[in-house]
Amino acid sequence: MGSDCRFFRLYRINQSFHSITRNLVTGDFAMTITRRDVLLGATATAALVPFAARAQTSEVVIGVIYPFSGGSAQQGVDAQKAYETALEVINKDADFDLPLAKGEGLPGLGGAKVRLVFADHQADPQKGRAEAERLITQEKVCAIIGTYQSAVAVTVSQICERYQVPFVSADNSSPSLHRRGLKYYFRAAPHDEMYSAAMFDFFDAMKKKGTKIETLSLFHEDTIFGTDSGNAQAKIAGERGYKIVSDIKYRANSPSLSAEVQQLKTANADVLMPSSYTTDGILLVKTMAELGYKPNAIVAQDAGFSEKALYDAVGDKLEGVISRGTFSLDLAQKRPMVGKINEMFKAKSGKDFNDLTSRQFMGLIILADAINRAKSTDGEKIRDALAATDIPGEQTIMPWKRVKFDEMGQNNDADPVLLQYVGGKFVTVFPPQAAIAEAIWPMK
Amino acid sequence: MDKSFAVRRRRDLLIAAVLAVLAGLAPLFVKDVYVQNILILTLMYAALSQSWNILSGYCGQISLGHALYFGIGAYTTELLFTKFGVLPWFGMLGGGVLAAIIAMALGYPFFRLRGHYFVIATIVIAEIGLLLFQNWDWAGAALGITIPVRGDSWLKFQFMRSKLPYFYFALALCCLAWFVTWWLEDSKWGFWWRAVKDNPDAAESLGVVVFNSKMGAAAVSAFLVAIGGAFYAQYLAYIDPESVMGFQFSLLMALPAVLGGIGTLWGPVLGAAILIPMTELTRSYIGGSGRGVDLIVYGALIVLISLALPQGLVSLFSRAKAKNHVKGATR
Amino acid sequence: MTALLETRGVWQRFGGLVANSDVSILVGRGEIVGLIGPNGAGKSTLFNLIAGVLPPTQGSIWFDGEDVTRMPAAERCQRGVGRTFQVVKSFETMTVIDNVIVGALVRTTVMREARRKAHEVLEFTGLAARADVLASDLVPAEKRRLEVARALATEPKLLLLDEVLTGLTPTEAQTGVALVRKVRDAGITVLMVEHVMEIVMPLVDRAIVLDLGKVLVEGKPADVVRDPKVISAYLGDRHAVSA
Amino acid sequence: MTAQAIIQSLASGLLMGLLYGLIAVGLALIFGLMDVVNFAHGEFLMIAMYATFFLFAFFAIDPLLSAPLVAAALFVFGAVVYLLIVRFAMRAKANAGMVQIFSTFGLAIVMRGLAQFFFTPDYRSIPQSWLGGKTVSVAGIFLPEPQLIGALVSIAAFAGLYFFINRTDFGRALEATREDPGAVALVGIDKNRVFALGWGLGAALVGLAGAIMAVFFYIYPDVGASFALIAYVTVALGGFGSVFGAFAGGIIVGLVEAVTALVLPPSLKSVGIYAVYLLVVFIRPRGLFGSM
Repeated sequence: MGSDCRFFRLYRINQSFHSITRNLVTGDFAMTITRRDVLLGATATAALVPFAARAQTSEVVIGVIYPFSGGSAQQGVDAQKAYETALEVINKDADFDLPLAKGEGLPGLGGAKVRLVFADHQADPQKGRAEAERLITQEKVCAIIGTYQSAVAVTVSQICERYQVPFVSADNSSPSLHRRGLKYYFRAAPHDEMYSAAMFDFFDAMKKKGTKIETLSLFHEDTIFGTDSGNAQAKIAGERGYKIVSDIKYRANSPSLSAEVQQLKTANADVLMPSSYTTDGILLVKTMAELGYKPNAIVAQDAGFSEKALYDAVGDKLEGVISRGTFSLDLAQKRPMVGKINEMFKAKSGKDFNDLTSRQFMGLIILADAINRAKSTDGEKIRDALAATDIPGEQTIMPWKRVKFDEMGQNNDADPVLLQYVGGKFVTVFPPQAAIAEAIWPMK
Repeated sequence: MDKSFAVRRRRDLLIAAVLAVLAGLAPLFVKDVYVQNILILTLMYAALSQSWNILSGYCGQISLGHALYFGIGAYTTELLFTKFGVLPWFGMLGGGVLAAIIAMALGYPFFRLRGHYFVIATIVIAEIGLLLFQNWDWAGAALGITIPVRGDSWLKFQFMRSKLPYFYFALALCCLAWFVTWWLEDSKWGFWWRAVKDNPDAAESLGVVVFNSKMGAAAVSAFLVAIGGAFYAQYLAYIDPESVMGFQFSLLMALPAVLGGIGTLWGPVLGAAILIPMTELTRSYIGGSGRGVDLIVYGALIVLISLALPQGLVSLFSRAKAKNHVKGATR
Repeated sequence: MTALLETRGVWQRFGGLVANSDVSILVGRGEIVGLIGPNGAGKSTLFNLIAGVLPPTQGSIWFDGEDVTRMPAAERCQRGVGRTFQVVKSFETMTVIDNVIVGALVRTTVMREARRKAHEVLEFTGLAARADVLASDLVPAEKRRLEVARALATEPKLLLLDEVLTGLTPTEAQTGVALVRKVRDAGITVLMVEHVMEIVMPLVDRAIVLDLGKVLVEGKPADVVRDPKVISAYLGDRHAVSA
Repeated sequence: MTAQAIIQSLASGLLMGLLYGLIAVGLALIFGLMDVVNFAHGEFLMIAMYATFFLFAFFAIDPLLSAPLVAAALFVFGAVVYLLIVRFAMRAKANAGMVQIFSTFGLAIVMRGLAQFFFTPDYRSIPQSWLGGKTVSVAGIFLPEPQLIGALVSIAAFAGLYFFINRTDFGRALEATREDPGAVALVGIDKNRVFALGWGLGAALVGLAGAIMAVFFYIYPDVGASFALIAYVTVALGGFGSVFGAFAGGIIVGLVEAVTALVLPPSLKSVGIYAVYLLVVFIRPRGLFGSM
């Protein structure tokens, strides 16, 4: 055991050195200590003398937690590019009508620059939690943003709650997340029920125009995302009188989807509604083509269906597919900055903004704006500032009415849009105020 | 000869006691919660691996499906708590007993299988368990169970920020698993298990009821692992099928024992003390790059250690002693 | 002399192959009985039936006045049947003393008692000096002796020895023979299977010759060796010819 | 459920099953030769798929043409893995089983890491190829061409393997080494060479499977995980070491999967496969055609 003790000692020394230098540089002592902590000895960072956060901070550190290895590592890599794009907008002078774009850094904190610390959660809730704790106590982040996987968001937001550090759920869409009574949880983007409601609003509108939409096939994967999405869709379908002719829950990353597609084909619903990640999305579309199943219409719950990789692989078979989203490049016609920011992102990642990366970008802007208004890196002050957020939709890159959080931390004014994949790009077809074209129905 | 044996056993116990006390004092020096978290995980995996070692190391029935028992412990505790308000302490025991019963029920057909057929059967049964929980709506299916944490309470075994109670529980569990192993090692059961592992036919001819021995090992092993699962669920305050029943847990129970020395008293503790901090630190400090470097380092280490030290790291300690041993004996 | 072991009309078939047909033998208390026969005579099968590795297709086996036909091996060991294996089956990763302790644990669950007993048996079998060596480090002759020691630790009434003397050097064989005598002197009945007649004949009180799965001849070693049926059975078998 | 739907399911299951067999046979071959289970088998498949993808992306070689190239590359790779890792794993005196499980398992992790490092974790796939997306339709039953060709390749590979093992010198050397590695040394066969070639052959077969999979499957560093457990179950079901067992095992797994999805929620379809595995080994503890 000798070697391993030594290992730890070295590690600890390194750590304290780290924190000391950081504190000297930044003067950032955000931790507060409670009496109970002292009694229990769990003083977290008690070794450091607690100071009240100071107004003058030259650097604001924000933690970013994503999967950087394992099956969804690509989402982490893409997210990193999106956040770096947002960082550029914040830290450098840019002529956009976005919060914090003009001027350098955060004026509220004397022009302090934002610094991001990335951490890998490997899609494991325990690891996400450990990383959140590390970021808060060691890296002294004043807020955390993440996480792609909803299951990880659960534990990360719990930890943030305990440490009273705001958590911005940039791209998690599970509706259960904001309903847990957490004070430090914020989501600017819509959740799956809002998305699904938009889909059904669309169906209602189409029906009024005389399109026959009566039966639906749900096709969703078996992790938290697919389950939540499937539940939400089934519920709304019931309320609005649509008939679900097949409700297929499948195992994520199955080696074959033939049997599933066969059942979809047999059910032959008016609309196929998949909730799938990229991998399964590719396999689904290929299998559908192979088994000769051409649905009337596909209305997808984003995820895989907003990924470039999916359209690179099977785009030719997806002419006319509709996916929900919160972002549309069409907005660039009305708001030129959307196109410019997209170009910035494209320069880093080689991809256009999609539904995930745009939400990530926007999430960081909103968070930084709150920190700026809080004029502090104190968790509670940032939280209050976030709660007081009211950004008009025009000052975002999204087709949202505005950004304003309800008491559960959910922005209910983030209107989803429906996008149709036509001629190799996405066209907004719903809601009418954002639409630039009529939906092509049935597809192709 | 009797003496030297008794002396060795007493020495092991003494070392364990000293280590336990030192570990117990660790929080006085380790204030960093991130490091505390690593210590807790290390102790937990040491305990799990020690428990796994009973069935797979001592009794030789290599299981790569112990995640099933881990998950059963976690789910029993949290379902009882969230649905019926049963305190986690009882749920923990209940989960342990349930896991032991399931282990024996499965053992009935499984222990007829040998070698890779057995290994694959264990993997497959844990996968089945995972899929069933993934589709069991009452148990939260994929959404999992969030454990409401309403403040610090020993009764409910939940604590907002302090990690110390968890740390001491993990330490106690690790000590328990170690002590059970130590105690059983020099007992009828311990001898039976090792005999069954080395040669079941010969064991049978010496009055060892091979089947019962395996059942006993499976029950003890599953019970302890389920306690670990219950602990993990309380610690994480959130469980879902993948994160308590996934294959990675089966592996993380086996790896420390394999690296440290399978079928040995100290192997799992030693292996966990090296492996777990290593995985955590590589992920935290080189995993953020998104380039898989942490995986390369981690995998290469597994390959190297298993090739260079097939009997595990403990063989480094015992090698010198063994040499003297042989010399003394041949003379 | 009451019989300690008796087989009554035992048959064993493996598919179409008949390994034992209608074998009835008696082993009395305190005897050393040799079970001999050419290759494929069915010795090992009969041996395994007696040890309880598998139940006979037909017939019954009685031990110490009890029908043990369907009793599993472990339970027979508890009743007092000890055995060795033709191909040695030591517990390779355990030390010599630990190997023997496994056997001793049938009679006691107190470790100190089992350990004492094991040391006693090691003294008896002349392995005491090797107690703390790993079984895998023993030479073949020692491994054979370890098998006997292990079986003795179970305090058997009947010791089944499967070719313990085969393949040893003459000196080693002599030590082996002495050990078997010593075992009998300790009051343990011995049934030994041997392929090579010349080794066992001086040792056994009685010999049973199997051929083609049947009992061919039974009697005093001196008579058996001279029996023309035995000679013809062994004829063509190079060991017998050389003898 | 119409009769046609059932037939369609069975047909899809059969085609997929033949591919499972092809994926798994390399595992069976290596096990039969030297009692080693390669826990990096899924990752072998993964690099075969990447190789096919890059040959397509950079040199526009259709997967059908690159299949032999990929198989050859995998052959070399398999032999190298044997010489660099497995050879040493087999020398372990104690815990031999553990050592080979965990050394190949560690290799699997390294390979995933390397794939992520060099190829990025992005999802790839081959959008257009001779077979991709094409389908043969017989009486309303759709038989996708990639799987159809894959099934034919699988049958051909099994037939070839049978011929190879039984009719060629190397095949006989393989068989002899498998039966008694000590004895073949006496007649001048280098055991290590035979084992290396065996690993090469096993890897080449999975390479062939990978090239065909690449036509209709997505490719990313973790893709092997989707197939690894299926491959192990396939081999164990058929009986470890039995090449024919892998063939039969694959077909059974494919059909059971298809049938389970008809009667249970599809998310539970692997439960059917696992249950059949358990059932088979409870009745025949050595699998269907296992002979050890």
